[in-house]
Amino acid sequence: MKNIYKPIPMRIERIIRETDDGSLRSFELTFNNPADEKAFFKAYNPGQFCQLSIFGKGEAPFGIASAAWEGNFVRFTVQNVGSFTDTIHRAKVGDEIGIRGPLGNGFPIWDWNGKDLVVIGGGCAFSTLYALTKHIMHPKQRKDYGRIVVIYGARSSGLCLYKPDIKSWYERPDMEIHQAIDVPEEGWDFHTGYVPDVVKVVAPSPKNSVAVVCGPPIMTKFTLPILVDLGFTPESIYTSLEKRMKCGVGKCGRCNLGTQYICKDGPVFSLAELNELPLDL
Amino acid sequence: MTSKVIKKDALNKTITGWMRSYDVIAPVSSKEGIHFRKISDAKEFTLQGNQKPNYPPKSIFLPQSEVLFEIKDGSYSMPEAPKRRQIILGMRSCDARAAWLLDTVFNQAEELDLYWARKREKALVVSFGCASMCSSGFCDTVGSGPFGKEGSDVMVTELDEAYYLEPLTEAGEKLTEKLDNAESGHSKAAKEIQKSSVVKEHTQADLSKINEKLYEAFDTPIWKEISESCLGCGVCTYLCPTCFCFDIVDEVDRSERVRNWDTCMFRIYSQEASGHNPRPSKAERTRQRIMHKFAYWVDNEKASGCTGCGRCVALCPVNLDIREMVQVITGLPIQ
Amino acid sequence: MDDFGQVRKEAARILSEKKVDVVLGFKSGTIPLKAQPAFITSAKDANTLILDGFCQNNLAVFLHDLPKDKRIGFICRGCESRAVRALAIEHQVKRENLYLIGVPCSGILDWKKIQDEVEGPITSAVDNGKEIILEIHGEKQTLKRNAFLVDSCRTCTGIEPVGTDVIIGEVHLLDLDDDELPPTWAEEFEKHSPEERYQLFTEETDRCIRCYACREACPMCYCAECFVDHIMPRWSESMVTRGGTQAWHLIRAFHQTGRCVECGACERACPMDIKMTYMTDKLNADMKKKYGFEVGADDEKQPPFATITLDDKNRFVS
Amino acid sequence: MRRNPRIILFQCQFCLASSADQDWVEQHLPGHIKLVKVPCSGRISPLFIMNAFQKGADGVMVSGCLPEKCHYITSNMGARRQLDEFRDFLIFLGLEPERFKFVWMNISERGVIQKEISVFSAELKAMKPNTKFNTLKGEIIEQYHG
Repeated sequence: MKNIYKPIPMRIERIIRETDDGSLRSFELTFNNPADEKAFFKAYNPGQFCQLSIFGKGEAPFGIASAAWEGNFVRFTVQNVGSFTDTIHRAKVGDEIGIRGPLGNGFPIWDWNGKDLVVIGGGCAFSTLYALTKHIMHPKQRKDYGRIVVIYGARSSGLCLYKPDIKSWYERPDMEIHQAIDVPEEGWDFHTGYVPDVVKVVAPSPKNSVAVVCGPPIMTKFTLPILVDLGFTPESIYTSLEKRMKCGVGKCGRCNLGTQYICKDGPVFSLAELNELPLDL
Repeated sequence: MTSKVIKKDALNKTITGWMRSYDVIAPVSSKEGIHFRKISDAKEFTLQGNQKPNYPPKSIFLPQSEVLFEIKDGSYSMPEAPKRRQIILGMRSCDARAAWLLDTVFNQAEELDLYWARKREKALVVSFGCASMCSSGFCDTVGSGPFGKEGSDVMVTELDEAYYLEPLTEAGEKLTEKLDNAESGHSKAAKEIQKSSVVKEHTQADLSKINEKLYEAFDTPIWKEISESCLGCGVCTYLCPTCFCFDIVDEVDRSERVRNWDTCMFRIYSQEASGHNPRPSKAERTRQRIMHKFAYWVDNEKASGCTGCGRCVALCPVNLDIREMVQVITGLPIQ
Repeated sequence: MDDFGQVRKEAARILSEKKVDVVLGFKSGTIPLKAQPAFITSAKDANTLILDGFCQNNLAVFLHDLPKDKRIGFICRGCESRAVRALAIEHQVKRENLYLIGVPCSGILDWKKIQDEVEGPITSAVDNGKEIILEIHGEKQTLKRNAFLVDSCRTCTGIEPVGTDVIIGEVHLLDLDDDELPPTWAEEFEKHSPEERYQLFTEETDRCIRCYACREACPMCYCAECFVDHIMPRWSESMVTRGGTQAWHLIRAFHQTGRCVECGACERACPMDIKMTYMTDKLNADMKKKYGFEVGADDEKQPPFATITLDDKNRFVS
Repeated sequence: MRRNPRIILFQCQFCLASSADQDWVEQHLPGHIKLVKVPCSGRISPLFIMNAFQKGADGVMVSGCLPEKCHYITSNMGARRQLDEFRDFLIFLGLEPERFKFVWMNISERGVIQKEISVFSAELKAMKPNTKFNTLKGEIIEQYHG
């Protein structure tokens, strides 16, 4: 019988420094035993998250930043902000970390077949959207979807994640990538300004298309009304909520919002679903 | 299911019989009041009138502090489950119903909480109905009354010279099969007591609209007014038989990962590392407690999350009465 | 309280004359033997104010939550007035924004003891200052008040409200000596040997369920983050183990040394009937014996732990 | 033979003038004595003392500078009142008085700390191991004893 609180032992395979100041690193973890790996990838869907677990430091939820086809590893992008994340940042290749997951519902990509996609991300929350984009850009998946526009904002060019991969996206014909940073820098010839303004500039067409917004609450708060003005219906706008979590499986009551648990029934909700829930965020 | 009967003086003999193959846990009175204890002698079981322990019996299935894992050099091992089966004797029907409600959280097949499930399946609940309702209780308005059947395997009604047992599940039937059957006189007397136990003046308010009314009042300033005198302590939630929030903590010195009860009435419960707190003041926290019990639970399970046991009403240090609060917000009379 | 009408009139007056925004007092409870804190904002509600032995809380605890610039009227008994003084010394309240109406106190009653004393459900309870009149199954039953007074009120030495703007009603000491009451729990505790005292301390704290009603009910407990909620470092075990509960009770009491106003609100708020005032009484008695410091005695003197003086130098070099 | 008493020594790092004493305290303390060095005795809070006893200490010794001999002028007086009262408080709750000892050092004296520690250790060895407040890793107290 599966114990929903028991972490799966995993090993750090690779550590990638994502930003110059080292505040963001990606950790690629591989499974210690194959049975866990099979079960994980059978249930995995982009947009889900895992509870990383280090004994003595507790647990914390992190979005999964890798698509299933990329390999037998799971990537997490972690920002060094507290005692738990600092412990991870000081970990070395070969160290062991426990994870519980995949948790949450993830993006309902099966509903989006044949539709255009607008992927809007900001800061380190872009990691789950990166997983979504990588999943969709795979040749087997790509033909199921129409036009894909990615808008990714960050505070500065140094803080942009997944630089090599995103640079290769500019050459791809079947995809439109817009990067933005808050303050203009020399040598930066893409958008400048906040993501909501960039969305207004790019002005993707709402016809037969779905928008996904993930970022700091302030960005989501200002981007949603712009999408609604552009003509996106509430059913076609999705966002991933962030709330304090503890068990990640809908038992401990902490992330309760209205009749839903953000960890079990979310974290991805459509704007239509969100409008039903009380504003207790 | 055939009802059974035990003579008053034969109760201790029956309990001693049960104790041979079960651990019997029952309310025991000591100088600090009544607490559930594992009894070693049938005489320790004492239950008069409509008494019940202040500390809720949910702690038998969801202990206040429970070791989830013992950590030995990196490997997480789950502690052994208690071997012997248990009888929870003398649980009131409001607490039994609470355990039934908590099953909807912890005992769902696809996401089973093993710790709760393995205790529940090993426990038989022999609940005692209340002939007269307790002063702060309102189980007939929100729950299924002083003789509610949910969550218990055998329901006992105290007659003048005997106890009338109604088995409600197969396990209850098996437990009571060796007892002698009740005659029609017993069942008639029991039905009489059960009917008269409900307090007449408690109007049967139509609570079906309670969640809509609460949603309507969600953004009004009324929450601030009713929660102004709340101290923000954990009495109402820790003593509530249906409150189940918990916190998971790593106790490094004990090398254990532990689960403790937690309460949404504390500020730090929803305090986020970024400094943001979705429920910064007592108003939001009181709103969450009441909405969860009377709106969210009703939406999800079609049953109120409150069983009307009255513990929070009786023991709140500032006498914040949940009946009065709900009545002020929704206008529905709850006595 | 013989004539509480005067107090209601005074409360109505200061509200109608806009001298204060809110008046803090008690109103009758929803169940017998209880009273609810009341936040009166309009003059006409002033007549719902009451004061009797069932008013369990120390209302000074609400001064932390109300905004600092709000002008507050406060109907306060002896211990509550001392709490306002102690809080003012620690810069937690602005005394000039407070209008304190001192009232005589006839001692707070232990409602749990009353409930255990009688058989059957209490449908109504009245405390007229001289005796307790209960109604059980329709017929009346009276109890002697002194036998049910809370320990803190029996040993209270500061019944006179201090530093108030006005005092309504004449204050007289409780006449306790006519009947021989059993010794209070604290006096009993003192007589035991060290082994028994530790045993009693452990028995009391073993029943603790960490609900922190004692902390939230105490006017002097206002820290933004309590030591018990610290994670880095974790001072006390988070669980209901002897380690966790003893650490909690020890350090909570110790933080009240020379600050506790001995109102007993912590013990009355505890749902598990745990005794704890014997600890703070001892600590305060030590402060009086060693440094001559009494809580609420004056407006400026800092509590002993907050002052560093060199004239202590021969005190510890025994 | 009874085991050696577990002693925690909270030592202000300035109270031993001679480096010989300081080295002895840092390197050559007998095995059963643990040293916790603090910048000043004013830094020791009752939480430290409680933690020491909870973790199984048989005795706690606090060594600091005499008044007016403090490297930080008056900070050694800062905690003096708290520690003294906390000691009386623990004794009130049942702790044997001999288990919690203060030693105020005159900076110029030599060899005082060694003498104090050996006296303290002998005293404690004569007593039974401490059972009071020794409560960490205890069993979970459920109001229901399942």
